[in-house]
Amino acid sequence: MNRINPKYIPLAATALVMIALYVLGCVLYPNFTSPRVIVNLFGDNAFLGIAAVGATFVILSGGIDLSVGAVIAFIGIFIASMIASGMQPLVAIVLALVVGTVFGAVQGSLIRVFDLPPFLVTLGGMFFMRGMAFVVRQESLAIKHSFYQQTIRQLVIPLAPRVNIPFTAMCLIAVVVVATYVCVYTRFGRNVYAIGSSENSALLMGVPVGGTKIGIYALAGFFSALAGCVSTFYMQSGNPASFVGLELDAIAAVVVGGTLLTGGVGFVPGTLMGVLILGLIQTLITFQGNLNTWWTRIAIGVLLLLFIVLQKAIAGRGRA
Amino acid sequence: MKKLILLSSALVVALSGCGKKETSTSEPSGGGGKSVSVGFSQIGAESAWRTANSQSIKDEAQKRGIKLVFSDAQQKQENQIKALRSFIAQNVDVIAFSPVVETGWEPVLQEIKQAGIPVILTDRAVDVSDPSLYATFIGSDFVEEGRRAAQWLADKTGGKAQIAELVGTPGSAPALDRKKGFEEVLAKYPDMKIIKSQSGDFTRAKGKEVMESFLKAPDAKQITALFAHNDDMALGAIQAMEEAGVKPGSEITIVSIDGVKAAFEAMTAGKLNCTVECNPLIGPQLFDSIDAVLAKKDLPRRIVVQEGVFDQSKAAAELPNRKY
Amino acid sequence: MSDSLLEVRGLSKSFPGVRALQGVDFTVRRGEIHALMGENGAGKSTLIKVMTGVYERDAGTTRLDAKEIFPRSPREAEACGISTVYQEVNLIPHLSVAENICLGRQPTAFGKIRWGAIMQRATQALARLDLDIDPSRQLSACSIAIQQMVALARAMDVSAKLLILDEPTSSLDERECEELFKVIRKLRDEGMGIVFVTHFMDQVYAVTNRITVLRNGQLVGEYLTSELPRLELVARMIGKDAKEVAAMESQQPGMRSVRDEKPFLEVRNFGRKGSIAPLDLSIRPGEVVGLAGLLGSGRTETARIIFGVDKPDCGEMFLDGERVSISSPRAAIRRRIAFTAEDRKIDGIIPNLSIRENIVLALQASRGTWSKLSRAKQDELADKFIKALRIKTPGPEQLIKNLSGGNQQKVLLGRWLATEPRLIILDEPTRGIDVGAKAEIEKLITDLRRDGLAILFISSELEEVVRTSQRVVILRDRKKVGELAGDAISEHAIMNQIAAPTAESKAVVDV
Amino acid sequence: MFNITHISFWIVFAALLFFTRKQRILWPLLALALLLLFNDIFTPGFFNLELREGHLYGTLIDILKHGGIVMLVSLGMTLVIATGGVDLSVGAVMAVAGAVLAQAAINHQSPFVAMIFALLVSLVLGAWNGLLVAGIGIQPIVATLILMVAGRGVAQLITEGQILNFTDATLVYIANGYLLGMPFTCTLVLVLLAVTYALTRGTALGLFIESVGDNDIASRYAGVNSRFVKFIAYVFAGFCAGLAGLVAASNIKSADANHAGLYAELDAILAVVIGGTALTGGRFYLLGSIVGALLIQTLTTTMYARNVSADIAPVPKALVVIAVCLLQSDKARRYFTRLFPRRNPPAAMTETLTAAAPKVEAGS
Repeated sequence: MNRINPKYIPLAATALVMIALYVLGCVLYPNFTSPRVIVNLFGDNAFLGIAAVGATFVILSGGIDLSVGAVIAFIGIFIASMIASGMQPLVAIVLALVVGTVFGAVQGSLIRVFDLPPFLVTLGGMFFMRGMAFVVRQESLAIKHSFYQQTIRQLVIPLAPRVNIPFTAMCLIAVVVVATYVCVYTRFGRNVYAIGSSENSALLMGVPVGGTKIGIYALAGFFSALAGCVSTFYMQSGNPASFVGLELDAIAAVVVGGTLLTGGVGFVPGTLMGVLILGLIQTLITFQGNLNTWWTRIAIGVLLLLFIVLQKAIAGRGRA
Repeated sequence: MKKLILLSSALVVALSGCGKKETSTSEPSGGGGKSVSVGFSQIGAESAWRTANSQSIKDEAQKRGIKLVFSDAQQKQENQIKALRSFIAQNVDVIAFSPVVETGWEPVLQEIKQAGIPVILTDRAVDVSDPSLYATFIGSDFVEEGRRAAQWLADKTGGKAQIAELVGTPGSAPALDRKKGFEEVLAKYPDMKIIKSQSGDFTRAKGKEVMESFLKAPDAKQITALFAHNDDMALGAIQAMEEAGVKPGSEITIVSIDGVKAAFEAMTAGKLNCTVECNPLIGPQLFDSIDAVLAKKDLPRRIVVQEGVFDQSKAAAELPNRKY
Repeated sequence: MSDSLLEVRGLSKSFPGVRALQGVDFTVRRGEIHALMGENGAGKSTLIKVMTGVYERDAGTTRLDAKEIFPRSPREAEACGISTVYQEVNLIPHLSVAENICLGRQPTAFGKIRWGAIMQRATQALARLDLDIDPSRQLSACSIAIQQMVALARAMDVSAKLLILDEPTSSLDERECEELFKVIRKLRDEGMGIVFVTHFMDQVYAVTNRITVLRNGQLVGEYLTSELPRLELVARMIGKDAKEVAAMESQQPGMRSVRDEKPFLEVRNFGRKGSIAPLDLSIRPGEVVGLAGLLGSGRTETARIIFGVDKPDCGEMFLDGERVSISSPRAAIRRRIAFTAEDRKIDGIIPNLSIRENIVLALQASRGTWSKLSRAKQDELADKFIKALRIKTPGPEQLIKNLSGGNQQKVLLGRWLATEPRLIILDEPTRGIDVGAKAEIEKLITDLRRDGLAILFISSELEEVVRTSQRVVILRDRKKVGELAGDAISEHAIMNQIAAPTAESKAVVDV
Repeated sequence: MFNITHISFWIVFAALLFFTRKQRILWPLLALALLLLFNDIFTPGFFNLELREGHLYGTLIDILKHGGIVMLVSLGMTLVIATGGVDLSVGAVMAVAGAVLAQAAINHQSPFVAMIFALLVSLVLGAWNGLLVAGIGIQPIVATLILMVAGRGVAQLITEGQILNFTDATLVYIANGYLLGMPFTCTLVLVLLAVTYALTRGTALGLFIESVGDNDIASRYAGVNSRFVKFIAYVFAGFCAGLAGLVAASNIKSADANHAGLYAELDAILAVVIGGTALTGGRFYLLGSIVGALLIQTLTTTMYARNVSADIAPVPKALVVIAVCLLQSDKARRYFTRLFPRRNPPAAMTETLTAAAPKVEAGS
């Protein structure tokens, strides 16, 4: 017990809660054991998961990104209207990813160059992107292109009879694997931890703080844009009014996943577990079938509280 | 570690408590044979109309002893899609839902089709290329509602009106269709014109705020009529008019859509002129169709909800009947 | 020895309103340890920060190995061969020791970090310094001294030509310092150039070969350590005649006698695990008790438990003979105890508030939220202390962050004097302030003592302790090791106690 | 266009700008003046004021009336931000307060009992935030995020998912009534402003809040009960949010748990920051926050008046956020002054420049 590094305790707690929720579902509802439930968890939460991975990097560096939901909505409607105006889907997706990355980089530059608080800059970013989404188009727009209606739909891995792993779930898993690799095995990833733990020290240790910071927000922008793309695969449409408040779910998932909001400690797989926990709560409430869905918010709130108090307790003990 | 165990056990207790509640509230009344289960995904609980709609469906399910899995999407399409997919996992017999927006349903509907579950749409339609994705659509004809509102207004004013319009949430089906139907009829009357139009988001607060700004424009005096896409916005606008010293219902003729109780109260008070009913009580019709679908009977593609047009003359008589 | 490694010529740097460096020349040769000396504000820090790329210079050239360099970030400086160890450990607490050593230059293969190689390199780097630390350990779990060694290991990990040590010893004890010196002597013998910044005079004479002195952003001169007597060095640093300094040093108050009163504060067997071993201490009204010892010997920790910042886990405390327990600074203030903390910036000033607000804060806090001091009363207090303490400021509404260190310290003293304390604990009140202000504060302490205050005085500078204290308590390794009173107080005696071997220190005689 | 009220308005405003030329509040006032001037020239009827039914009527009055909610919230938010924190839950607290009010009114409680009940509940919610931040020491963003997420759910539970309508004249008066020809909300804001001013400047609380926000540790060493100070700030923010919740509910004579106070937290934070209080804490400016709230509302009302679709309204808002951020950033201002050197930089600017100087040598 003493040998366990205290920074892994929140991660263990997250895993435990996740398993407990799943077992609870299986005990209460017979259909919960269906592999479809698990496939749905990954597929339905893919865009949230991808955005949360981006948020993990930002939070690891000690920042915060409130623009996530608005960027996803913007990218969705952007892709939809580009395709509607005759652009090749792949070109539109690449363009969207570039736009998202550039937007993130601009946010990062404002934060870095002018020393502005990330909270305010990304708040401005959120307003801006939400408005721009409506500038692109005021209404939702379906994507009608064979790439979407056939190619993407066929990109599945059969798991059980009539149960397929959808492309969105594959995207999520790929993103988690790549992001974990980036965190553990690249200098950029380690620099993110260093900056989040102590920006000043990182600077004096020769970490390229400026570039890394801009890179982190650019990466978060990229992941948000990717989440936007995945949302178009998921819904085959774009809607400027969608994903309001998604950033809060993403932050909640990151915190529940064991990442310290002050930065410096955290794990991408933990974030995935956090997303799955939020999804499980929602699924449980849907299966229950009669509970006001507002209980979802309350349950997430309670869970957040428990995890934050847990982190606090561990941090307090670590210091003593 | 102890804390963790405590924490997780607390969660288990909390949620199993919920679980127990479920078994007691939605127990299928023994109707003989295998009980039918229906998954219904509702948009949210954003207005009185919507809650009446939900209640009607819940009541009817209970009356017929059908197990209803009800899910509220909090206005979010992604939540609704999640709910639909979870219905598949739960193996319900029929899925019904009121879509938040028209687009974006194709993939999940395909999946439902593959799972062999029939789908019934309520309230709002969807935009899909394959019509076999749903069995039928029960709902009001929003275009028709718009037409009725325009027709009533034309009859009332003798075809002469300068109209301010409070539009619903941009991009939503009711907002688009009601506007379309309204303008269709207006085209026949050259002296009726929409001179102001802005979104009031279907909410009272926004309706009030937008109306206030209408009334402050230099050409405010020209407004003789108001068309609100729902009652809530009209009620907000009435407040704005009263504050501006404009008499709602006489100086400005007001027509709106929905027919909620508060609208009838406003009509009896002489502040609202007409509401075109948009009936939320679709429970009986919905479950009739579900029975028909399960019995493999053919259904019409479109089932229109019965609704009427009420003006001040009928309001007093109708008011006691209004439950929502 | 004329083999110059680093040549800085005509370096200038100004900040808005301040000319921090004016045409400074600085030369470091291969295989020497070069002390960079100067009072606070002399420009040492700026010079180092320009060399390490933290600041951009306005004018001047830097040559390393006869090649002109222009580092714009610590990273570029490192790439040129300049490594730095800073005063406060500037490492990443949440990462492992190994990663801290290799951060920013981890060995990679096709962009993938090779963790095995990191461990190996870290182990080697630690071995080179004869350190036995598990490189996979999280840094925050290590002691400060170990962290400082890790920082040195990190600096050594690159093939550095020039090593800059910016006050590396301030958080190390004597033994650890010796370890450090052993290492840097070894590095010197390997041909490295080392710049050593410290304010411990002994250390300068113990390890350095050469001294460069700066004053007010200008070069005073470069000297061979062996040819510059201590007194001369001090004189050059403060820009005064050597005789004057000698006179200053000999200024003895000659007032070791204390009124025979009952102690105001008395603690018995008072301690806290991990901070300070149980000790006895008493302070009488009108008495200055010096707390001497090296940094990290438990001086600040003692002050903190007396003031209620940390809770003691054993012992008793008496005020005026009455047993009390103080659980928070607020409780201490209510008992008329005051405490100026060691780190003015973190624990003392409220930077964006005015001098007036800073002065009334403690008094107001002791009165509570609801009985506000009237503005007239506040102005009166502010004026009184600005005059009495001779705070140099255009007016009481000036923000305290715009004052010099010495004046900030005076404002903080004013803050506490406004509460009319009976005991005041001064933790390094003269740290980081210029000589003139130092003398003023020393005089103030003496005046306060005459007014009947009990004073606990903590300082790293022994002369200061000797000059002002009636009694001196000596701490070492978080333990009280001795106490001197009256004429027994002398720098020599204190040093003896501090340096005494551990075995003897156990036989402590209580007074 | 050039009537008497009009000209006198601008004279008063110009005088205001002149007298505040050396204070922080100049910036938001100047921005407000520019926006109003723009409307004066390009938006017909924007400045029309008339007497209708015994009270003033016009777009300007609307701004005051609708800005009331953000103004109320921002007063509490100012104190929280000054302690170095932030309260994200105010929108949710508004929804809960409205829900409690409506539920109590529907259950035939007297209007005053209903109001007291709603305010008590919001005090409790504020205390909950205070407990998490000051008691347990959780980071404010996270601590208040909990209530932000869960609070609206609680409001929804109280209203049972319905929009609850009420008709009580007293309750309706809060947002719709007029006192001395001005909207009653103005009176409410003025009273709360006076109360806040008395609470912070009449006592030592203001000094303590600023010192805690500026340097928490040093304040504690000076004997300031920093936990208590923070706790009070969150409780007060809860109270202000509750009051705003009453206004929001009264405005539409109903409690709408979904929409009441949506994004109020963002608007309030924005108002506070525009008003000159730094997000990092320290000095606070109550009047600045009021002006900030007015600026935001003027922006929104301008959108309506100019018939700009409400959906793209966030874009200009975003630009204002970034512009305000840049104005507040010392670094950006330095860039700016380098671009446009001038002889007499405003007071705020010289202050930062001289402040930069001693910092330089601090490390040595």
